[in-house]
Amino acid sequence: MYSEQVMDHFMNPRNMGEIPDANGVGEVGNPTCGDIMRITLRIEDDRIVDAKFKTFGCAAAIASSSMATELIRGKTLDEALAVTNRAVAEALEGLPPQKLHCSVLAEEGIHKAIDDYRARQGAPEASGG
Amino acid sequence: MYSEQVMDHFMNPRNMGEIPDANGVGEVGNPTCGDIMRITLRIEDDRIVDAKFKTFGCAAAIASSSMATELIRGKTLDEALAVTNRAVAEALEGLPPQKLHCSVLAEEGIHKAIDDYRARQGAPEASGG
Amino acid sequence: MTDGGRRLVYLDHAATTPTRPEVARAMLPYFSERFGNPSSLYALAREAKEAVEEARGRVAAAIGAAPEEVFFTSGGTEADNWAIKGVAAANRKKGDHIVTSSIEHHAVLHPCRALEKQGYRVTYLPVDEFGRVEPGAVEEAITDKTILVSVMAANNEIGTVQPVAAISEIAHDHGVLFHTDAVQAIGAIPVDVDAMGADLLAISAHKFGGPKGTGALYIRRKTRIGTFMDGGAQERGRRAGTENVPGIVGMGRAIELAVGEMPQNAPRLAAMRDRLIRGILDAVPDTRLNGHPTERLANNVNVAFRYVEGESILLMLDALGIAASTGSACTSASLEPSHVLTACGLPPEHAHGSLRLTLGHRNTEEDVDYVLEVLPGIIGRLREISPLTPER
Amino acid sequence: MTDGGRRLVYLDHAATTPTRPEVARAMLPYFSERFGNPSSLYALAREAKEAVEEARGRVAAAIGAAPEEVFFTSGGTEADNWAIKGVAAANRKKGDHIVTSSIEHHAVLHPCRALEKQGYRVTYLPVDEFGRVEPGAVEEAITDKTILVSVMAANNEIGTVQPVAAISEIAHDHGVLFHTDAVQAIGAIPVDVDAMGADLLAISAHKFGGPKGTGALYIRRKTRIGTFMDGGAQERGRRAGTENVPGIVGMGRAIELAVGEMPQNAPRLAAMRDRLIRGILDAVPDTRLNGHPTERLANNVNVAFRYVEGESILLMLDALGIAASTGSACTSASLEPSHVLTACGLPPEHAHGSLRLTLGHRNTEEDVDYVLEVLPGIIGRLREISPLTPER
Ligand SMILES: Cc1ncc(COP(=O)(O)O)c(C=O)c1O
Ligand SMILES: Cc1ncc(COP(=O)(O)O)c(C=O)c1O
Repeated sequence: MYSEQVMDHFMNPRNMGEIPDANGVGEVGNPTCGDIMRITLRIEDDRIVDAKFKTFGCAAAIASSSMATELIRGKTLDEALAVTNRAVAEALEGLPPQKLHCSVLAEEGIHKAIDDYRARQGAPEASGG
Repeated sequence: MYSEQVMDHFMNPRNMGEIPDANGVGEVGNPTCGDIMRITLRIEDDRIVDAKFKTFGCAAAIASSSMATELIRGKTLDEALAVTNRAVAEALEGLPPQKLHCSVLAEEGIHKAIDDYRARQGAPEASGG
Repeated sequence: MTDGGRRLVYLDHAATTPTRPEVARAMLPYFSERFGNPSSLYALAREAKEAVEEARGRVAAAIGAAPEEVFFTSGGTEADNWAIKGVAAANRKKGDHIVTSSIEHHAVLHPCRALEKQGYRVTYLPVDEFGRVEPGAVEEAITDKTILVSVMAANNEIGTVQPVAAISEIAHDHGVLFHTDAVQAIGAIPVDVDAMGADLLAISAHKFGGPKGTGALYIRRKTRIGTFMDGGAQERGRRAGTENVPGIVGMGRAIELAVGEMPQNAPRLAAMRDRLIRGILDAVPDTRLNGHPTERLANNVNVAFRYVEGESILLMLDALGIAASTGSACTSASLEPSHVLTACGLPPEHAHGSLRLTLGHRNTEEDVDYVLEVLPGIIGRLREISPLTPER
Repeated sequence: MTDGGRRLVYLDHAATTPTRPEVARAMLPYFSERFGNPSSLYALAREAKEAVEEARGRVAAAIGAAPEEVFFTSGGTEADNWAIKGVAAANRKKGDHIVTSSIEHHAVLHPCRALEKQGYRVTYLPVDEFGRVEPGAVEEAITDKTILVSVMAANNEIGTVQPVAAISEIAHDHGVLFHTDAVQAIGAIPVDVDAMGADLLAISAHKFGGPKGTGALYIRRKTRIGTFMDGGAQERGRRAGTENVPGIVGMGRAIELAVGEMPQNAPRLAAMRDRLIRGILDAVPDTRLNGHPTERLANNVNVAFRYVEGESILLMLDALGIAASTGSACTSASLEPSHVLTACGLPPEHAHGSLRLTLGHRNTEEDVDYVLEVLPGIIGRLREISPLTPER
C-alpha cells in the first residue's frame, strides 16, 4: 500500500519534535478527521534554519510531515512556499489516492507556520491558502 | 438418487415387450410429459397369466412398469387392481418425490389394461381411475 | 480418465469442469497460509490483496478489458443477476423494458421474470430452428423505454453462437446497454468486450477449469448500474463481501490457461465434436442434430434421439462410465422439456430424447471411440423398450 | 506462528481466520477429482450432491436447525442481503418498516439503506456505551408496519453480545420476523436458532476456520422471504447458482470443529483476552476498553488509546509481525471513524485511536506476552510524535 519512502519516513521520522524558540508555528487538521499536524519553524534572515513537526494521524500523515520538513530546511521562505503537496507526495514516491490529503495538510501546515512568522514580523500574509 | 431396486429393474427390466395375443391392453401417459407406458395382459379365468410392458420414459418409469408387471403376474384381476402405486414404489424401495408419478402411471396402466379386458368381455368397468 | 479403476469418460464440461490441477495448486496457499483479508492493512493482507489484483489483471487481459472494469462475483448466476437487476434499478427513470432471448440460461431468464413481477416489461425474442437470434428482431423489439438488451454469447445446451456484435451494434444505435452471458464462451470462442460491444459480460470460473463459486461481471466504464450485494467497501464499493481469495486466484490462473490454449484446444475439440456428431448420426437412425451445424461451440454435441427419453440414456451411459447431460444440468430435476430445445421448435417428445455431450481438454480420441462404441447399443435397447418405436 | 522465519502473531480473527488445515484437506478432493455438478445425474454428480447434503447436515446440527432450513450462500454478506431484501420484498403488502441497530455490520446496514431508497423506512436503534441494544427500545420502535427486526448476535468490532433472545421475543409478540447476523458468533458463543428465536440467521465460513466465499442463511420453515439470486433450481429453487462444493464441504467441517471445540476453546481465549486487556490498561495510561466488560466475545479485545491514530499503531505492529485491526477490516479504506465506536458515544479522536485484537485457536500465551511487550512502546512512540499528548 505504501512506498518504501513513506514507510521509512513513518518508521524513522526526521525532524520530529517541537522547536522551543520557534518563531513560526502552524497547526492544521482536526481530530474528527483523524489528522493534526503542528509545524514549528526557526527562521533567520528569511531562511528556514530549523523545522520540526508533531503529527497525530496515519502513517501517510506522519511521513508527509517528516518529508515536508526535510524539503524546506535551509530554504528561503519563498522557496519553501513553492514546495507543493505534489512535491511532498513525489518525494515520498507517491501516496495512495485516499491519502493524498495528507500531503495537502503538510503543505498547509508549512504555509500556516510561515504566515505566523510573517504576522509576528508584521509582514503581509504569504499565501491565500 | 435411485434405489438399487430401481436401478436393477431399469437395467434389467422384467416382462419387457408385448404379448402378441394379449386380451387386455392399456396405454397411459403422453409424449409431452416424457412418459408413455403400454401394458399388455393375457388373462385367463380371471387371472393374469402374462403381463408385459413397453415404456418410453425415465429410469423410474421403466422400473415402475417392470415392477408393476412383476407384482400382478399370476394374480386375479381383483388382486391386481388392489396393487397400488404405493405398493409399486415400496417394492422398488422408494422413488424420489418428483418421480412418484411414475408409479402412479404404472397403476393407471394396469387398471386401463384390465378395463380394456373387461370391456372386451362386455363386463363393467373395473375402476374409476 | 479412470476413477478407482473404473473407466470415467467425462462429457459434461458445459455443466462444470474439473479444476485444473495447476489451478488448484495455485489456490492452495491462500487457504491456510496467505489467508489474510484483502481489506486489512498488514503484510499478510496486502499479499492477499495483491493476489486478487493480479487475478483481476489476468481476467481483464483475457477479455480485452481494463482491470478496473472487472468485478468478482460468486459465479455466473450472480454476475447475470447483478447485470440485469442492477441495470434495471439504476435506469428505472429512463425506461422499464428489457429485450432478451427465449434461450437464455435461467440465470438471465429468472431475474427477468422477477423484474416482470415488479412491473418491468420483458421481450423474449424467438430463435430460429438452430437457436440463433435474428439481429433484425432486436431492432424491432427495442422501444424508447428499452434499457437493456441481453443475449448470451453462446448457448449452454445446444452450443449455438449468437451474433452478439451485430446485436450490440443495434442496441447501441438506440442508446441501449448490452449485456452478454459469456459463461460458456470463455476458452471456446474469442471473447473481447470491445469486439462484442459488451457493456456488461458475465463469466464463471468453473466452466473453464477454475473453481466453483467464483465468477466475474465486466462493467464498462460509466455504465449505469446499481449494486447487487451491499455491505463492505470491497471491489471499490461496488460488490460487498470478503473476497473469495483462493477462488479468485484460481479464476485468474484458469482463464489465462483456457484462453492461452484456445488456439490449440478449440480445433482439437471441434474435430472430436464432428467425429462424434457424424458417428452418432451415421449409426443411429431417426436422430437429428440440435443447434447450429457450424455456428456452434467447439465442444458441444447435442442430438435428439426419437422414441427414447434422455434420463434413461444418461443412466445407461453412467453405468458404462460416461457422464453426460440431457439439457441444462440446472434443470435436470424438472419434468419439463428444455426451454431451449422447445424454443428451437423441437416437439416435446424429441426434446425429451436429447443428449448433450460436451468435451473438455482432458478428453481423448479414445473417449470418442468409446462413446461411438456403446451409445448406439444403448439407444437400440431403449428403443426396444419404447412403445413409440415403429416396427421395422 | 512464523512466516518464512519472521515472527507472525495473527490477532485479526474477526476479519478472517486461516482455513484450518484439516478443513482444506477435506475440500481438496472436490476440486479436481470429485468435481461433479451436484445438479447432474451421474455418479460423479451424486457424489458431489451427497457431500453438499452432508455439509448441510453439519451446519444444521451446529445451529440447532433442520437441514432443509439451511441455504448455502457466497458468504455472510449475501446471507444478510438475502435476509433483509428478501423479507422486505415478500412482505411489502404487510408493511414497509424495518428495525435494526446502529452497530450492525455494513452487510446489514447497507441493504437497509438500499431499501430506504426504495421507500422502505428503517429505524436504527441506538446502543448504550457498551454497545448493547436495549430490548425495550425494540418494543418502542415496532409499529404495525414493521416486517423485520434485525439485530446481530455479537458485534464484529467491539465483541458485544446482544440480548437476542429478549429482542426476538418482543418481535414475535408483535408478529414480526427476527433476523440475526451471527457471523461473529459461531464457535464463540452458543448459537441455537430456537434459543435465539431466530427466523433468519446469517453465518460465514471464513470467520470460524472455513474458507472465504461460503456462508449460509438459516430460514425457519414457513418464513415469508423472496429469492435473492434467481436462476437454476439449486438449493430447492431458493438460491440459484452452481454450488461451491469445496467451499460447502469446508464449511461443514469447519463448523463442526468450531462448535465442537468451543467448550475448551472459549475459556482459553477468554483468559488470553482478559490478560491482554488488563495488561494493556495497566501499562498504557489514557486508555479505555471499548465494548462490554463482560458480555463480550471470548476472543475480542478493543481498546482506545488517546492522542494516537489507529492506522499508525497497526503499521508499527505489522513491522513487528503483529496483525491487528482498527475497527472493521471492511472499512479500513475509509477515513471516517468506526460507526460502531461512534454509536457507543466515543468522540471521533478516541475512535480513531482504537485497536482491535481478536484471538483465534492458534494463538498462544507467548503471543499475548509478545503483544504486551511491544505495544506500550509503540503507543509511547506515537504519543511522542503526537501534538495532542499532554506534557507531563
Ligand atoms: C450460460 C450460462 N449462464 C450462467 C450460468 C450460471 O453460472 P454459475 O453456475 O457459475 O452460477 C451457467 C451455468 O450454470 C451457464 O451455462
Ligand atoms: C458481523 C458480520 N456480518 C457480516 C460479515 C460479512 O461476511 P462476509 O465477509 O462473509 O461477506 C462480517 C464480516 O465481514 C461480519 O463480521
